Amino acid sequence: MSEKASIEINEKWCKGCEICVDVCPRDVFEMRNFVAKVKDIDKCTGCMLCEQLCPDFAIIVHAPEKKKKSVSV
Amino acid sequence: MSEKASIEINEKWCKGCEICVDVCPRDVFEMRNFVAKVKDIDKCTGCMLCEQLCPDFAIIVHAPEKKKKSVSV
Amino acid sequence: MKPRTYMMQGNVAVAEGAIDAGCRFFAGYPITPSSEIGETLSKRLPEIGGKFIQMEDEISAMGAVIGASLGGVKSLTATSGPGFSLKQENIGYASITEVPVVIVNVMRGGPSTGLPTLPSQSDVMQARWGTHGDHPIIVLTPATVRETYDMTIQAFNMSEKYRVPVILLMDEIIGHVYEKVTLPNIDELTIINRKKPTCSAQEYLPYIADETLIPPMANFGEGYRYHVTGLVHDETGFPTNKTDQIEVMLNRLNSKLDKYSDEIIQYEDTFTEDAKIGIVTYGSSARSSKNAMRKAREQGIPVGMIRIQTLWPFPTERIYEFGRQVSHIIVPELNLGQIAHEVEHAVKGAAEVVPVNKINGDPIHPEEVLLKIKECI
Amino acid sequence: MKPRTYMMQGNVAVAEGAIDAGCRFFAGYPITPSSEIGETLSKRLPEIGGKFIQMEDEISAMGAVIGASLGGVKSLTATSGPGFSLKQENIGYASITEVPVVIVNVMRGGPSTGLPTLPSQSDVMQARWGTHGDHPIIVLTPATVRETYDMTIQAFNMSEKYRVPVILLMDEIIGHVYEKVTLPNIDELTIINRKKPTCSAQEYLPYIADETLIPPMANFGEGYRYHVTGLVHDETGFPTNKTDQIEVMLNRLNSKLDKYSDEIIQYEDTFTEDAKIGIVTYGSSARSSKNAMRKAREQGIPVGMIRIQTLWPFPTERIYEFGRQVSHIIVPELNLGQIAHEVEHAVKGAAEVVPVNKINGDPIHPEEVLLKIKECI
Amino acid sequence: MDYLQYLRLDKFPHIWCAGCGDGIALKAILRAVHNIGWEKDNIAMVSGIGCSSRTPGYVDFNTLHTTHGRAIPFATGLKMARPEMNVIVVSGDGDATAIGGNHLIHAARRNIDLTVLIYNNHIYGMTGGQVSPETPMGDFATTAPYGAMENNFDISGLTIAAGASFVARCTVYHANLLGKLIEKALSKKGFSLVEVMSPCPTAYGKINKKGTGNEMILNQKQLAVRVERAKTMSPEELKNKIIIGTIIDRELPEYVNTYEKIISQAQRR
Amino acid sequence: MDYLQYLRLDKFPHIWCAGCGDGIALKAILRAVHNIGWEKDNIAMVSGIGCSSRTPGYVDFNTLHTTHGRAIPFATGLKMARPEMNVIVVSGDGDATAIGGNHLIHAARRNIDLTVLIYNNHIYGMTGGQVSPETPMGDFATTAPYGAMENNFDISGLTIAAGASFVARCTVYHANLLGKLIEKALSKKGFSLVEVMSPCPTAYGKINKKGTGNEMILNQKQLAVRVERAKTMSPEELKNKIIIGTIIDRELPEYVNTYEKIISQAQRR
Amino acid sequence: MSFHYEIRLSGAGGQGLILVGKILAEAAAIYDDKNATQSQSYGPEARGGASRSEVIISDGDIDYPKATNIDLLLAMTQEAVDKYANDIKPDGVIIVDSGFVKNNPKGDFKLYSFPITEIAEEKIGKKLVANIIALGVIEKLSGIISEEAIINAIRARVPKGTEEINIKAFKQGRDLL
Amino acid sequence: MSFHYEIRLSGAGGQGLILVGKILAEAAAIYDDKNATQSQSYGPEARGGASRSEVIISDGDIDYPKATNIDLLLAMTQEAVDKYANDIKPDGVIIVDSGFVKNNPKGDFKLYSFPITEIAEEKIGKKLVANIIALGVIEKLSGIISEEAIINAIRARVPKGTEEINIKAFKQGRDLL
Ligand SMILES: Cc1ncc(C[n+]2csc(CCOP(=O)(O)OP(=O)(O)O)c2C)c(N)n1
Ligand SMILES: Cc1ncc(C[n+]2csc(CCOP(=O)(O)OP(=O)(O)O)c2C)c(N)n1
Ligand code: SF4
Ligand code: SF4
Ligand code: SF4
Ligand code: SF4
Ligand code: SF4
Ligand code: SF4
Ligand SMILES: [Mg+2]
Ligand SMILES: [Mg+2]
Repeated sequence: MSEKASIEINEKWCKGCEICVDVCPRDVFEMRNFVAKVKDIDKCTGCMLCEQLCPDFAIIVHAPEKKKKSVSV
Repeated sequence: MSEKASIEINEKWCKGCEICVDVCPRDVFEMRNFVAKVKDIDKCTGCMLCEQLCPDFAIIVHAPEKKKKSVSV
Repeated sequence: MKPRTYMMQGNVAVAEGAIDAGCRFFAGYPITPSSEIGETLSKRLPEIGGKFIQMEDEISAMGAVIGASLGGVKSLTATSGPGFSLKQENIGYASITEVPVVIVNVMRGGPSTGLPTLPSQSDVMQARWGTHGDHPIIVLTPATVRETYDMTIQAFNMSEKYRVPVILLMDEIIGHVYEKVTLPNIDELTIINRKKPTCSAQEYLPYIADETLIPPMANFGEGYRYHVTGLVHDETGFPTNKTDQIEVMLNRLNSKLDKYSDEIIQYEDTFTEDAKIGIVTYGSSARSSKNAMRKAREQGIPVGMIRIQTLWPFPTERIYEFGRQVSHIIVPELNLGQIAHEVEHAVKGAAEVVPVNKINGDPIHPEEVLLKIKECI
Repeated sequence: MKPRTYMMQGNVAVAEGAIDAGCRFFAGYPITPSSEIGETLSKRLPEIGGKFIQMEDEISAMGAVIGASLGGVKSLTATSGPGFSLKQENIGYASITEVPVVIVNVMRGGPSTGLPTLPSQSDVMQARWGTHGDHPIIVLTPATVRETYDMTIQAFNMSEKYRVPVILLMDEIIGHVYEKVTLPNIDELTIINRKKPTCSAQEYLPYIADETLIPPMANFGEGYRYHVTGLVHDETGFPTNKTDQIEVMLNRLNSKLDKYSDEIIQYEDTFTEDAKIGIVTYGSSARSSKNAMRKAREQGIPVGMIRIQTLWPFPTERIYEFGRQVSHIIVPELNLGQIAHEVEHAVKGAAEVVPVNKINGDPIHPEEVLLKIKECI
Repeated sequence: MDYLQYLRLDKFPHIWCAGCGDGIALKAILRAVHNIGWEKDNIAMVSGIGCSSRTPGYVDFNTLHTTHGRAIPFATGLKMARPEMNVIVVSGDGDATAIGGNHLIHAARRNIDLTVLIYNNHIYGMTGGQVSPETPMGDFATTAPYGAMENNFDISGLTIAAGASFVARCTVYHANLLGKLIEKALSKKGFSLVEVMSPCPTAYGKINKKGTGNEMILNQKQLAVRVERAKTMSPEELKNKIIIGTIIDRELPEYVNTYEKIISQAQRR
Repeated sequence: MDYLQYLRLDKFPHIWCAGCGDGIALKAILRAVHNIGWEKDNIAMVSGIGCSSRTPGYVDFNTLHTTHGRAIPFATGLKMARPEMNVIVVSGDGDATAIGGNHLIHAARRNIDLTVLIYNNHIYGMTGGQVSPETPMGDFATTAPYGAMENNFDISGLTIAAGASFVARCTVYHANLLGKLIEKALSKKGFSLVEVMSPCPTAYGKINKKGTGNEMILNQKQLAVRVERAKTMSPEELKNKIIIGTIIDRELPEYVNTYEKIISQAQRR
Repeated sequence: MSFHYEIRLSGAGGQGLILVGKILAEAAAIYDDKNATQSQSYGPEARGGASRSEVIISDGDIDYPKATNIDLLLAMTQEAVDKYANDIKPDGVIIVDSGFVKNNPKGDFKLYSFPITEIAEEKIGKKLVANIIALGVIEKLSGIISEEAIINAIRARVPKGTEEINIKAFKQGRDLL
Repeated sequence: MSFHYEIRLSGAGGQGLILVGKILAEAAAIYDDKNATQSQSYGPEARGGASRSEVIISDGDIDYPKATNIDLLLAMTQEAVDKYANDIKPDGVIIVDSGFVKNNPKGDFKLYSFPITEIAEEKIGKKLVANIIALGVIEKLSGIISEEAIINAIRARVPKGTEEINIKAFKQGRDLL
């Protein structure tokens, strides 16, 4: 796994609730056409908050290797 | 009402449970032929315990006037 | 008085009918597709001094309406299949204690959770036999929103008059359709209230009836202290185990409605005079059937229809006659032939009974009935 | 093996039959006159590694037996009228999810609390129609203690084979009478267990059936993970709102028993070959009737009797035939004519149906049947 | 006082067994009613099914013997229809806490002005001695031949947690106190409950070798500890004791009252 | 972790509304299951009826969607039939505390080894927003047009009083903690319960002007107070707060286990 | 239908008449290899009040398990004898406990009256075994079940440890005649 | 049966189509004095998923309250148009929201496509009023209900305070044609 986080959004499942937009501490998401999009992946710290809080299983965060360990899931 | 207690036992209702015999502090009752009888009314203080505890509404205690007031029912 | 014309949903018509019938207490538990009845009444009842309570389940809702009715307040509960199953024990209680109550069941697809949002007419037999033991019951079924309003009032009237639980059995289509209705003025309505005892409290025997077979009913709290029990009781209202008393009690209970069958049993004839092919149906299926019948008549086919309004007691005699008039009786219904079976029983082999059954969640389509009509020629 | 001859009560015979059928779980709630079933099993089940639980009410008892059966353990519950009413919602659940369970109702007088200690046969229609929606169900009714034992085993067998709730409907007389019985040896019994899937877990579709119409059933925890719901579902077990899928599912469900009616429908003919007067009856009323029939035969009256063992599905065909053979069919039963109505339906007017009804808590007396027989000559 | 004025004398002798505590409890109720001075016409007594639930049949009030476990819902409807009526529910441990447990906690939650008396005899008396949610663990019953395997409810704790205004417990032996507690309960506006420890020699005493009714009642004398004293005792000391007295007495909004306010509000609009 | 391995992917997207908390709760369950390492074959998830009760349909366990309010009895039977199975009940506030309230307290009393998750959204979501025993007094619902008139249950207090071994509460916003609490609950031998505060924007949020799902979830951040901190706060300070964390964790005899012992005893005789 | 004998045992709840019925039926059916049924009527739900137990013994099938034509009636209370004396068949047998039955019934039957409960208390020291004393009387008077069969059935049915006292009571009953 | 018109409104839950149905029905029935029924289909229990509302307007009795022969279909999603386009009667009218319907159906009907939701957002500033814009289109295209009746019905049915914005949206919809 890379040093950098990456995020997959499943647009078919996203219902546009904007929770990810609101909860991400680094303002990584934005809404476009009623679904969430990654606006700026570089800011992502891989904290997993968005993944845990997306009610639609629409976000998968691939956290960077080192960070991942510090996150207890 | 008189100065002395008097006790009515309704033998038709008495089921012979012996509670009155057991609870009377003055040993006023006895069992005869499976129903309760007053053995010695003179001992009765009119404390009402037997009346309150007879499950069959078979005992009525006519407590002496003065005592009655001290018994809160 | 301003004209009472509205676009109204069937479920709302139940609520409005109940209010106009004098109902001032509703206890229920939400369930699709009946919830609008309670929702409407939760708003409307307090406005007119009545009370609504959402109970913890349907069993308690049924208990609460019986308790309130005993207190002298006309009471309603409403539910759908799963809740109707739960209410059964206490429906039997209302039946044996002769406490007037009205129960609405807006039918959805069953069994079990089934098809919660789709129409069905499959609780017809349950409405008659859902509780244990032989018992009297009246079951009415409307086909339009206006009739829903009227029948709700009738249900209260019958319940009060005969001291019997009355079930208003609707299907989801009637419960949910919005239709234009013009309601009668309040002062045009006939409202029946329970007969009260005229004797003194000392003389009052709660379960002794004159030739009407319906004992006068004292409300709790009005000075007539008496005992009400779901055990078989004698005329004093107290339990009995004596065969002769049991017999008197249960016979009156189970036959009291027979005396009034003429006024209880209602049905609507359309084009039956000259009919050679018959339709017997009810509720929303009657609407499909009417449509089909019109089309058939346009094509010159002599079809006539009896729309049953009182499902129970069943109009056996009328159906028997009809069976002797026509060659076939088509029975469209949203179940597997519950009323068709009863029609078969009634006609005693005189006419062929042709069920049209549908349980896939779709209403019966007029074309489906038309097809059957044509097959019967 | 030592001969298994005992004085045994009907209710105890249910318990022993259940154990011999392989039942290892009982959930119930006490109610007269069925309580001895649970009492016996509370003692007996742990001795053989089974479990008994007294639940908080009948609703939960019904839920628990379905849960346990899904876990692969044959399960029983027992009750009487009021509890039977409460179980109805979950009986419908067992029916639509096709989970095998056996429910005993030892009938007492109704409606409501009614006559808790007195015999009755008045839950016959409820056993068929008590839950909402069209649904498959089997109802068996025994007339002796030995038959109670046998039928309990049969009830389990049918339940397992057809994946349907089976109701053993007894009356208080059969439940409470002590009678001499000689039970068969365990190794002589036919015990049927649910058909398990032979396919892999990946391929398993819980509600797809071959021409047997009965889908193989995987138990929870055995590697076949699937979904069970009381909503109408498709072959995968998941809810569906699609009319075509609903139709497939509900049609199979409601017709699967038809395919096996020959093996499900049981009745016993006595003296019917040459009968001119017929009796159709069941349960304890069949004992009174048999006694009456013997006396009538002694007097040279050609009476014959069909004792119904499978109340539902109803033996319509056999009764129809019988109706064409005899002039009258007398139907003694401890209710107001529930089976008489069904007999009327079946005979289509061919014979006169003569109900003998009794609801005063007394059993039907042989003399009462004899009287009717004589009236029919 | 004269109990007989409140009774339906033609129904006596009552059906309860010799030594059953239920008759003693009934007397306590009547003393309470008498002391408060309620009119018989304004009292409704509602019960479910069970030995205890036979009580209403004996009293000359408006009496309602409902279905098993459902007394409280019936009483709820009646109270809402007739708020001026004093509604008393009499119930058994099985009736109130097994099949009727949900209604009990919901009535407590609503804090509706009912008084519920639960006659706790640790058993299903009427149906012949099956285990109840109040059968102490290890005790025998016809459906607990190996001893009861389940914990039992602390009825007071449960109803307090659910929201009751007033909760008390008493033995029938302490009949005088019992009458006073019932009087307090009846007088309380809001949901009130008194758990009445009532011996059942027939269905519970016998199988558990607790002796006859009189012995069981005398035994209560030994076991009872006043709530005030209990506070000074350790859990070990309190083991198997019966704590008697007022357990909670608090002010909370009462349901029917709240509803009446809503009505005037709705009607003003 | 990979949630998808536990899901029935062909059933997605799920039926829950945009912003509904139920999906977040489901994720927390899956994390807990994953961390404990249970086999999917050994897990049964049982539910009643409601939005929350649709959960089992989405997970690749043995799943059982029962009747309204009755999940716990079904789960009880299943657990007794298969003691080795891990049985999880998912329920709504209406399902578990209204119609199913009795089963909830009885399962707690028996201390049977089930884990019950109650998604508390203060409303009947599935049926379109009727009042629930968890609707805060004064809040609106389709059957509470004048505001809810009844007190609501403290679910934790009630189940503790009934006899539960483990009780916790958490918001979906605190998803990480939620997962851990569920993990604790699942690991507990005995009756365990987690009350999951899950926003329902559609049926509760809208009518009560609480905003959309994201707003409601963010609001939980403001309202939540850890159990440890709550102990240091006054009742006034705690008003309207949501106390999150483990509320009770205690050892009590577990029912199925007790039963197994009785069986060996009975068989030895 | 050669042999058919109907017994009704009546009195109050708690007098142990159901047990007597079961012993009689079991003795006849299991130890004497006849057919037998025993049934009983209950008061409200399962408790209290009047008690009635019926035993039918036959060497054929027993269609109808309720007594219709009673050969022998045991009545342990006045209420019982008043209620049931009429159901006895001509020349049948009635046994009453004279301690409780003060007004003897009149009719076409043989009446036997003994202070059964008193004897139990005095001779055996246990009021409770009155029922078993009555059983002895029944055995002797009916003559349809062997003594041995009844003793076997007593052993099988009474609580462990009370076998001997019960057998003593049974013999005491037999000896009354 | 001279005049009979069937409308189906289809899309997703939350798009407000039930309201449109009610307004249409009420306009026709109460303000235009015709007969009308409105019915709808629900998803699981009362929430979520696809939404369908049907309005039948007639000057005679309406026996059968479900649409069988549709005069006008509004489809606010692709799913809806795919599912229902076939039910339209020859020469009927289909209106789609081009923002959601990318593949236009083909057949014997008149198709009108507008970016309804987009217009709502852009012209009115509220996505939520897309349904009312569609109502305007329907009114204009069907021509069976008077504008005044609809405006009256809108006033009666929409939440207090939103009357004007909704009427504006309605007019916006009419102006699309
Ligand atoms: C629905 C229903 N289930 C079961 C019964 C049978 N039943 C009658 S009373 C009773 C329990 C009585 O116990 P409790 O409430 O403790 O009262 P007690 O007799 O001990 O005073 C039961 C199970 C019934 N009447 N109705
Ligand atoms: C016996 C019965 N009564 C009522 C219903 C209708 N019903 C379905 S779900 C539900 C309530 C759902 O509320 P909750 O349990 O809080 O779940 P949520 O939808 O809020 O998650 C009701 C009343 C039913 N299905 N069955
Ligand atoms: S992982 Fe954390 S930082 Fe990255 S997008 Fe998600 S919430 Fe934002
Ligand atoms: S939280 Fe999930 S569903 Fe909501 S907007 Fe973000 S990706 Fe879409
Ligand atoms: S009143 Fe007191 S002293 Fe007198 S008999 Fe009764 S218990 Fe004994
Ligand atoms: S307490 Fe009452 S019933 Fe018991 S023996 Fe004394 S008088 Fe009789
Ligand atoms: S069985 Fe128990 S509770 Fe019932 S009356 Fe007898 S002693 Fe009282
Ligand atoms: S109605 Fe509420 S609880 Fe149900 S899915 Fe929508 S937001 Fe969730
Ligand atoms: Mg009890
Ligand atoms: Mg909820």
